[in-house]
Amino acid sequence: MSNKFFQPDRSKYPSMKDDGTLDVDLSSQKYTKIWLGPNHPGVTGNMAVEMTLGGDEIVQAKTHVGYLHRGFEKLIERRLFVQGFPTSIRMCVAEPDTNEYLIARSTEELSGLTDRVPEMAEWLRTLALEMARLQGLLRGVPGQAGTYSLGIGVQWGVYLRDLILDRFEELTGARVYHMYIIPGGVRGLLPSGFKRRMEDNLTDIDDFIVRIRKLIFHNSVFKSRAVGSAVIPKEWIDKFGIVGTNARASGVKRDVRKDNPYLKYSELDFDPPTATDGDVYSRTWVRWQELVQTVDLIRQIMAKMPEKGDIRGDMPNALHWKIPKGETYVKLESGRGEYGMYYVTDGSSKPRRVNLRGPSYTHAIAVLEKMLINTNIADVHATMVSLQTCPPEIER
Amino acid sequence: MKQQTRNNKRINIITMNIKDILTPFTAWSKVVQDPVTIKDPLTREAAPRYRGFHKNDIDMCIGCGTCEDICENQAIDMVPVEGVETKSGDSGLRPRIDYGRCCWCALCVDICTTNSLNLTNEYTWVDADPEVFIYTPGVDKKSWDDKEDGWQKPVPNYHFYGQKRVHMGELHADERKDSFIEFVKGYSKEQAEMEADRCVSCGICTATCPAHMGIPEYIAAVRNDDMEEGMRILYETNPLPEICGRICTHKCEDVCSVGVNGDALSIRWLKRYIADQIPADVEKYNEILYTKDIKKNDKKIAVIGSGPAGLSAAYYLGLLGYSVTIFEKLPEAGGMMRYGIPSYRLPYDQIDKDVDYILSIGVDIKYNVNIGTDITLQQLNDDYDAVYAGTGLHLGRSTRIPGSDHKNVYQSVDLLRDIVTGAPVPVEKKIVVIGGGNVAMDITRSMARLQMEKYGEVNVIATALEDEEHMPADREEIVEAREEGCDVIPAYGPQEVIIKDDKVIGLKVWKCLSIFDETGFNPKFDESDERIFEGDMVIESIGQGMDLSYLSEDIKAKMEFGPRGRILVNEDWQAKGLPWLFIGGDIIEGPDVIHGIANGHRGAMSIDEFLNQGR
Amino acid sequence: MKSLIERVSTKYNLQEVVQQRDNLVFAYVDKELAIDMVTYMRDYEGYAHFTLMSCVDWIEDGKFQLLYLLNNPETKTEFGIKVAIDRDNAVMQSAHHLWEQIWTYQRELKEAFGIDFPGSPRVDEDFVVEGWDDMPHMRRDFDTNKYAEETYFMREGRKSYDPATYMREKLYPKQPVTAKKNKDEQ
Amino acid sequence: MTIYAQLGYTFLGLFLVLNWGMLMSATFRKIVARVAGRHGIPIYQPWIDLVKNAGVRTTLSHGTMFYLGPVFRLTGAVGMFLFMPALVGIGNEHWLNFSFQGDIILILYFQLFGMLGMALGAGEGGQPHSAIGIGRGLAQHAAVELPLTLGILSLAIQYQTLSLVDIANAQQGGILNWTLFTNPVASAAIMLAALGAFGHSPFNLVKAPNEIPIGPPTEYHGSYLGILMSSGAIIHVMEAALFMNLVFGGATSWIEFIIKTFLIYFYSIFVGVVFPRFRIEQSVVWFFKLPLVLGIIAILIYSF
Amino acid sequence: MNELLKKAEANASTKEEKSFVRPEDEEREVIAPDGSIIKVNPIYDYFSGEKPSVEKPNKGVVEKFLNWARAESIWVLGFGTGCGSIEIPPLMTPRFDAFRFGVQMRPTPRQSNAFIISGYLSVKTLKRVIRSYEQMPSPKYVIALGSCTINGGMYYDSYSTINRLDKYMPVDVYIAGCMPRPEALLAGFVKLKEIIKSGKGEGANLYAENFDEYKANQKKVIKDWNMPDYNW
Repeated sequence: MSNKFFQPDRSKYPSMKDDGTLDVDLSSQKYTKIWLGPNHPGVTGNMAVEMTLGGDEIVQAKTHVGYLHRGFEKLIERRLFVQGFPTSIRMCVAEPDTNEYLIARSTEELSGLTDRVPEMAEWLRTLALEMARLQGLLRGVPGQAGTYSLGIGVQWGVYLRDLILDRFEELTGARVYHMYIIPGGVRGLLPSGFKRRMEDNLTDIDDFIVRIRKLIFHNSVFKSRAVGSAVIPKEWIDKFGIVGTNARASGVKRDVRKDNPYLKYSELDFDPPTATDGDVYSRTWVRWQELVQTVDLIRQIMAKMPEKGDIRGDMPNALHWKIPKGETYVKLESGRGEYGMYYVTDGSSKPRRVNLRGPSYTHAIAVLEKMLINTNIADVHATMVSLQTCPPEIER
Repeated sequence: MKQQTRNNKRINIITMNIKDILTPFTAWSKVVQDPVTIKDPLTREAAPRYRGFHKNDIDMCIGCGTCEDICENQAIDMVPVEGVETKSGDSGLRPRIDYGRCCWCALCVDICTTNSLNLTNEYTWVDADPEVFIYTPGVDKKSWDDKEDGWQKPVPNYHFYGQKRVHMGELHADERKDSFIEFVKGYSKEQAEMEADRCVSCGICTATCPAHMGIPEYIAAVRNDDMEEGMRILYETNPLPEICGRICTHKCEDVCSVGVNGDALSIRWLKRYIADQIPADVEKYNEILYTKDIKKNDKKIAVIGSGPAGLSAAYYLGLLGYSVTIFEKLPEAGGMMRYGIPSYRLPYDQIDKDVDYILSIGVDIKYNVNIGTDITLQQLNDDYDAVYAGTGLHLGRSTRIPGSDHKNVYQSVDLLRDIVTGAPVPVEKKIVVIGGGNVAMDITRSMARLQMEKYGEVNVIATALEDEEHMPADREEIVEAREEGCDVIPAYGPQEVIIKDDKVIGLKVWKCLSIFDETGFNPKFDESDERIFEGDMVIESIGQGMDLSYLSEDIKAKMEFGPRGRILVNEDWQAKGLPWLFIGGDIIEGPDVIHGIANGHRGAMSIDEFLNQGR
Repeated sequence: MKSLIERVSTKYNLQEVVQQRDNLVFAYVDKELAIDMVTYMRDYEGYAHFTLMSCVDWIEDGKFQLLYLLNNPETKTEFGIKVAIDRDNAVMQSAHHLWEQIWTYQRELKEAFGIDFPGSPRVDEDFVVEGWDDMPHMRRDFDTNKYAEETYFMREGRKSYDPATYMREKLYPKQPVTAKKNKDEQ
Repeated sequence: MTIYAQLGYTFLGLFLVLNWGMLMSATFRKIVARVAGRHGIPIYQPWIDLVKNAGVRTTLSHGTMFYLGPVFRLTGAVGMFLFMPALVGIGNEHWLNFSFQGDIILILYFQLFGMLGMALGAGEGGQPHSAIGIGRGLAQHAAVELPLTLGILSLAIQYQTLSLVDIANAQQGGILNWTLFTNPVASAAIMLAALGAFGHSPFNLVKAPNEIPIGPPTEYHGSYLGILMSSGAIIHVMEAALFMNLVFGGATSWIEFIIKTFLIYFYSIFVGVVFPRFRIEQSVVWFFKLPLVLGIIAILIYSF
Repeated sequence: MNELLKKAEANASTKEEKSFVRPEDEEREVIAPDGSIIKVNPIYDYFSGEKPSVEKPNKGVVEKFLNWARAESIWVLGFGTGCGSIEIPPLMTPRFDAFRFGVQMRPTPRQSNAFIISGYLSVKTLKRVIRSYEQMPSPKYVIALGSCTINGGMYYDSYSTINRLDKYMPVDVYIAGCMPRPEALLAGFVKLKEIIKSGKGEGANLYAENFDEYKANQKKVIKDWNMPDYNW
């Protein structure tokens, strides 16, 4: 679908000045300003984009965050090392387990007790992380079509995600905030029959994967909306610090699971999918492939993991755990990209500083603001979702 | 599926073809499938492990408050509830949970020392009134109280604090049974810190400890490696840490909340660890404990007996500035601690370490003074403002069975004292000990050592009325005695010392079925199960009596006595009838060092109050 | 990694170099050299990916510790460049020209710690909080609990008892404390 | 037939159409729900919603036109009904409503009238989202109108009339007499335009809640919304009836009316469920491509 | 308040233009629950433009019938204020299908009659929530999810989140949990229906009656009252 006829000459559009202000005189009445969010069904989470419009197109966008700010980093500074993990999991609700892993791993590393984490716990952590990725993708892949109002896929996806949440519930005792990965290990073995039920669900998901491919990727209207929309050029990757699927869709293969293997990923057989175009379609396509891969990974994990084992190593008493002064940066690959935590201890029983580095920090502010310029407002939501913005990890 | 991922084949998307228009319609095939909706979501059961609402078995719960400590949201309050009494080992408090705070992390369940607090998998609680969401599980009845499923403490090997006690190094039985060298090695720094780390700082033990020592606080000092602070905490309530650290009956460990589902904390060994870290240097002690210059007042106190009660009273009186003089009958201080406890358990230099410090704060001691003969009690009353008597139980009690008056039937207290003073101790080849208490074990093991020295082998039988579980001796004492080759045979009652040719040849015993009935002490025996324990000498160790010979008749006349000759004291430890005489220690509480120390402390306070009444 | 550390150490006079993991190094650099070094690392050592900019408040030393965490996608290693800046006069040279997203971090740090980055775009705009009139909220001396108690409403009717204290009141209210008294006097 | 009897029949018809419209929308929501794998709303939900909306206490106004917007919309809907023959054929004269020669033009006018009224009202609401929605709506309407009008024009040439009743009556007597078969090109143009007229995906950017919440009706609430809902129900049936009369041979009984309108409406749903929506300029371009070309061909065929 | 407003205020106070302000819009002082006196300037502070008025319910059967309809047609504002909103998609999708219960999502406050406060509210969001709430037509209902709305929950000590929702707006139903499951949320809807049917869901009127107190509480936490030019 070429719309060349409708592509105006944008050279006279205002651009952003170096200091971030816009070369736009709002009082000239040439531009309108509208807000997308925070009360808006199209916004991922609770954030706002302040858009200055010239007609139907955006001349300037500003991301406003902080609606979900709870001051986690401050709160964790007030909590014991063990108490930190229930708090941390709420940092990002989309893939909560990643936060837990980061805080657990940072704590273990700085206290020098990494070796005490049992093998079984490592496998279970890997499983939990992959399940978290799976449930995120089950929402995310059809969700991209959902932004163009193709709601059916979302409905299927959320249903299947719910099945995975059921498995989570069985394994961890909770649906969304699992609080499963605790410093030192995990909080439960696989219940009996778990693998069989999981396999049932994976079979359903296999069916879903085929259906969703037919529904989305062979859909002329979806293609006409997504192809060529919101392109991330390859040279932006380093310039903006773009990671994860967003980078891989532009042809830069970066995946922490491969680059700096953690947990059991070095024992698993997978290859991160990539694409070249860097547009919405490519990002969705990469995510779809990742969905396929995650299902495969979960099968691999369940086949390779031991049947029995300890779930938690001997750790210091939860009430008096103290960690000597030190700092570290631990990262993992979440569904949105490199997800890291800068963790500083000072010898007391509470962390000195915890700083979460979510990929959305870059994607939803610097990249989004840049990318939205000259887009139609109809595409804002799709762009946002295709970058997988998750506001809580920006403001924490 | 897999193949597609691997090949990463990009489908051709640019050309718009008819396929791209038709394939999406495949989605309509779903219309003939049944909906996947849950029919009745309102009654849906959550997973068996689901973390729903709390329930608490209030009979099992001991109100240790660990759940409150671990809760990062301050959602838990410990509150008194009706029907639960505050008693030793149970604070009488129960957790009340604020569901306006809870985040259902279940850390409270994971750390619960008694496993009484659990989560059910019930999850629906809707109300228009926000005030109802504070409740005490187990007390406020809820519909989910009887639910079985829900979050329980994960298994296996999932603990928030160490379940296993750090092993205390000991000399092996073969090494120790021929000498009186102290066989418990004491903790190293790592061990002590590891053991201290297991403490959950609940403080339940403090109430049970007769001296109400600040146990969690000094354990915290061990954790923080701050021995001086630890020492200060110890001396707040206990001036004999070295001694207590070795031979305390550690009632605290019985109620330790960590011990409910694991090994109780070795509170005693940790106390010993703290005391051991400070060198035996009174200067240093004075510095740490801020007792270098104590303001003296003009009051004088006499203390009779330098046992735990006497020393404790003297120390605390000394701290308050009184001039204290201790009168000791024996040549060295320590009382029963020195003369009743064998040195493999409590070496003399450790007694000296504690005693020296007490003396260093200005307490005077007079040895070999026998009240009643050398100086009368009345004289003390005249010379001093108050008198504290902690005279202890130094007389052995006899079983009064036939043959017990034979010369080869001994009292354990006498033998133990003789071992210390160096008096000759008769050691026969085969020895039978009657009694199952700690003193019985002491004499058993001491005799075993002497036998080892003399004959190169151990042949001691210790027998007790009580069965294995109910023997009053500490468990480890019995175990160690057995390790050392002694034969501990519980649940037999002595009936007769068999004497042949004026020589003791054994002890006849019957199987004991029960000890107490409704009338009190009234043992029942199975006469058919009769055994004879062979022995050349018999040692009776069934309890001690007090020696009240220092009380003159006129003083006795003023005092009040209870059943079985017990001295009656009021709650301030004043002897009833004699306001200037304060009595404490074993004669009041029975044989126990920590009770003695507590008595001494409280006696000292009472004396202080008594003397300052006029002010 | 080792050769890199040696090379950079001498060049920029690094202090307190800590190799936390095989692929992670933290080191202090002088404030004046920091931006220079970050640029050098980006342009010559392949640390082209900017991961994180963070700050730790070492209130005892009166310092803020700024961190520039760089990632080398080729060697898959990370280098944390730390800068100590004065807490009372918290100003740092802006690095917004190096990577496009850094101004966001600087804007956040301005708000959360009160560190100024002159010249950084939109550095004075509110980031996560709105209408904040207290001290920057991530500073250590800001007591969030106190603030919350004063500002927001807590539900009344809650009272907790400490088991040990409660048992003391119930079971042995007359427990004497001598040594404490003595200690207090001295 | 007296004018009063005619009025009576018309009101009865309006009542039937209103309820049928609501039932139909509920049914379709249930069908779509089933594709998604769920049960969906209770079938009587639209009526409850209507009562609920009538019961909303707060009534805010942004001016006269804000009031009049829904009224215009309702007028448009009722106007479409008034001049639309519900049932045709022999014996159904009393269900012809007020249709007369040239009523197609009037119906098309009322179709636009409702929309314009809505646009004015929503514009008065002062919501930029409404304004954006209006802009999009009118643009799309214009794009839809062109192939639709061309198709209808082709039909007018074919049947030599602008009376809907005549066009429908001309198609009686067997399925092969339907315009669908007699004039497939024009039918195709009309039916493709119908997709736009129904306003379902992929041509529903006007009210897209994901992009702008939620277009023209953003500010409307309570009774206003109730009026909008009921006029929406009527309009949907009427649009279907229009295409039924134009292309599918009209209806001779209410049963036939119900089946045909249902199927025609279903056709738009059938497409809408599986396709995302176009951006507005894409949808305009889309209508200017195939449907417009087909419309022109249809005209050409019958012009020469 | 932004600079412009301050300037305008300063100008206004110098001249005697203040008399043009309607009496109910004049700046006044109200007493907050903690005893402190707070200045309220209705023109700037009341987002809805004017003080809401009590709208009396009808009498007898009519109101009962309307209440039944309101209960069976709950239109929820699609404003995900906190983490609990992650459970809204499952609720509206095949697994739980809240549509069966007459629950639907609406994208604009004007068309909604129920507000789900899905957990914690940061002060920044609270401001928007209040505005949305005031925009909703009466009768309106508030469902509060989870611990955070009852007594602060996990974030009881956070400088950024409020602790008790009922201090800032009337709440009809609380659902315990962190976060509550969709099933519990459905149970909440059932409870809300009961409340509405029994005629107790008069939160909107409660808000209008105690408007000054609610405003005083809101004012206590929301320091910056200047609303960006939102339009929804």
